Amino acid sequence: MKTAIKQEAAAALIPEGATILVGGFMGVGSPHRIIEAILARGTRGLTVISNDLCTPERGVGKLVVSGQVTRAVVSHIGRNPVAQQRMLAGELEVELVPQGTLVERIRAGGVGLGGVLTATGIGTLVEEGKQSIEIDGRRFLVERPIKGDFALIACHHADYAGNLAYVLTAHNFNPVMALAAEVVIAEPEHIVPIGMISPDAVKTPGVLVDYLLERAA
Amino acid sequence: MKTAIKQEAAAALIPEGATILVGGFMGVGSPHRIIEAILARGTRGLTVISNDLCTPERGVGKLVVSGQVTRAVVSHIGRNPVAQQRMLAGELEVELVPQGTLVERIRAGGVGLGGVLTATGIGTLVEEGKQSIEIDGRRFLVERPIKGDFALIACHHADYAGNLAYVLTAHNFNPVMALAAEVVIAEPEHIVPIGMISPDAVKTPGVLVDYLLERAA
Amino acid sequence: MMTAADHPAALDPKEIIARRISREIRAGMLVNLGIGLPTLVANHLPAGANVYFQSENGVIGLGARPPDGMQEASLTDAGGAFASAVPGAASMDSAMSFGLIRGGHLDMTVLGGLEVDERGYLANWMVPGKMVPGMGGAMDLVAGAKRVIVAMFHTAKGAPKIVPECTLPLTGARRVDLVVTEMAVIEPTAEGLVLRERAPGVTVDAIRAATSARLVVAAEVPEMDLAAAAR
Amino acid sequence: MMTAADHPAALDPKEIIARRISREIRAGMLVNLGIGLPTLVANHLPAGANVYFQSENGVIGLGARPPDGMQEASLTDAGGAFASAVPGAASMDSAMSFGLIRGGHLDMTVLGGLEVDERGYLANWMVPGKMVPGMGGAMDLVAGAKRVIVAMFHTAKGAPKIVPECTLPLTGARRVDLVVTEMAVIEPTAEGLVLRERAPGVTVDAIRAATSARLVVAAEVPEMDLAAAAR
Repeated sequence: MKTAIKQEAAAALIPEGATILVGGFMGVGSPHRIIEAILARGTRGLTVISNDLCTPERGVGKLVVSGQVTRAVVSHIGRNPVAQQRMLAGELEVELVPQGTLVERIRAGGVGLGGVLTATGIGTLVEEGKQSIEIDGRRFLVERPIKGDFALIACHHADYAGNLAYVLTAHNFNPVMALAAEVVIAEPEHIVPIGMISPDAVKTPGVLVDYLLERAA
Repeated sequence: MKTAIKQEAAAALIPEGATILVGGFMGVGSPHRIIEAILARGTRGLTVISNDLCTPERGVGKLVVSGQVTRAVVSHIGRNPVAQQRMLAGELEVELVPQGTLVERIRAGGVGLGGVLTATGIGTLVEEGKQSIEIDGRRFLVERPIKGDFALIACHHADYAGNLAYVLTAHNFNPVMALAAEVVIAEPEHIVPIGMISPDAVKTPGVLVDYLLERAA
Repeated sequence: MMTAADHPAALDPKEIIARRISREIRAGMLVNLGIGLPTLVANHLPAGANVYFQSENGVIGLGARPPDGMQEASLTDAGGAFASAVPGAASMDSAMSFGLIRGGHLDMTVLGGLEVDERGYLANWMVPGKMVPGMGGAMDLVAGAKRVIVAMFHTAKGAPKIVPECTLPLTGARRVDLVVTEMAVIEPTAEGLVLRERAPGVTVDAIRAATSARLVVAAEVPEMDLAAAAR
Repeated sequence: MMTAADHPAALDPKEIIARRISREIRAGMLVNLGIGLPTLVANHLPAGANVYFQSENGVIGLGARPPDGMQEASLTDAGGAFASAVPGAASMDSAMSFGLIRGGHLDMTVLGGLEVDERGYLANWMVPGKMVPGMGGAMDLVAGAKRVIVAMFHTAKGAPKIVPECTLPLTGARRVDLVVTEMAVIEPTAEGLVLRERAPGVTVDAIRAATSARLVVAAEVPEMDLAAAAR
């Protein structure tokens, strides 16, 4: 049984300098209430691992604008000119990772694999400084697993066992990130009693979830 | 739109010597009607990749008893003394693979990864003859991807777009195997009109499925 | 009845590209359309074409933009814009979505381009020091899709985009399958860039003049057929 | 009221092992029980213990065996036997199930054993030339679970199973966390196999006599507390 916590309490769990995995794709399926609470709290020095940096007005993009993000590991900076400007000026460290490689690296961290062997990025800048390995005559990059201190997950509904269900394109990185952090905080739109979610509809089992955010007021 | 075919037609697609991925765990979630049809047709020289060899009276175990299986790649021979006897006598070639490694190898084949980097099997017989790689001071086995000519998938229900949904412990290897074969044949218990399965309940998208078996009579 | 296709010269350059690429799509295909120009391709498929569009943010069966007031916040395309889904659609997480792309399950991707070179290599994700948005899914699409089609204008501010060797960072070291511009259809092959088709009214000389790469040109280069959509 | 626990000498050897291991389980844990002897552990948890059992064939929240006539063909345990599931259960495919095991999300696994040696290594999956059923999920469990507890009889046909070095093929090169037999609780450590507890009425000498491995033995070895179940 999980007890739902307030967004301020969720933000208070996250110390300065933490590495946070944040679900979402251009803000769709992002934990917006937790992000607002981190913004309000002003936690600094964060490393954000996320698909993109959204826009200056939305999602993790706001944490970039507020200067709380020191480092970002993303596939795309989104439509966030502030992020682009700070990145080119060297004020924001950005590691760009192909989207499929990014999600596989997080999955590898979450399911205990030593890394990811992929053809994506071979012959490009992505290859620089990386080990590669030949298997059956084809060359693959060895990409490192990624783990975070916290995973901030958005979902459509949860139950009080912590089981999570997602809808449509709001799945994106969330189910994979829920595997790959020390502490998993889920922000559901709705919380239903245990037994209301079919076992087959659960995409993140409750045993992975440490904290459940109260539903929106 | 997929047209549902009869089990005899499904079996007729599979030539002698084919490599078939067969879903199921001790026969639960196995495509029993397709297996029966292969048995009736007598297709020989098959390589079976499956979690286990079930029992002599059930599932892929029957194809071992009938002598149609030349080679098996499994995590366990199940409760199949016939398989054990033929294996020890050298009449059936069996590659034993740790269950988690087996499913990851099939997934790697299905999602285009060069292999799997895993700690499972380090220091055991599983390591013999295999490449290993050191990452951040830890050693991992490099396990090869697995693909099949055919994947024989059991599911609870399908629609005529080929979308598949699974229930409870009958998921097991099926969703992963559906990614990793040239030809995917799905055996649903029920087939519903397109639009009846929520996009969120689809665990194998129809684009992966080549043939749909008629529902059971 | 006369249609726009009967007067291709009247077509917008983007329309020429989109219309020509739509003819590469066959029934039953799973197709990914990049953001921007490639998206227009979908407009040229007849209803009931039995083509599934994938949006790499997690849906197969992407549909048209929904009308105002009918948007759903959790259903968007890869550009983050509201989308719809067709009956028979499937949603999935990014691991599955990119698993399909990287595992060779995607029949075709249509991507924008900054440069294509004589090796058939594509550069489309950054201009060092200026525009570094990130590769998003482009490198995965180039590495994994069965067919990669580049949809781009033939030149940028008068400068050729089809060049001897890319000057911009590559998106992948895979030879793309087809390049379609408002002037030409070019197929990268082991023998080089083969000029397959001309846009209606465009001469081979005009194409050569707008291309800095060496082109392999047959005696006769047919005009693009822009009439029919997906068969 | 007297209970069986007050007369542990009357307990079946299997019951001693199961009862003692049940005391290792804490509220909120995700626990995987191997087929056979380990399964008995579940019988000793009080109702409402808030422990989730995983069955590696794809369910978290495995429940008791269902009564005749109430079985569901698609809900079975890792031995293939009919099972039930508790409210709040989650089902999943084998990739996710083993992802949880290998990713360190499983708090405890209880496995049977053929041999454990002074390094704390376990052999439990084959007897060359005789019994080669396959490792199933055992190697993944040994490599990935946070705690590995071995549940086995102390000897087999009189021969010690706790040995200087395993003679049978290893299940993994990871030191297991605890070995529980009907005679003793032994903890493999960097300093060797430490005898932690004796079964009620069993002497240290008797344990030594039934063990071919060197044991680290403190001056006083307490008796197992078999009274209470999961706290």
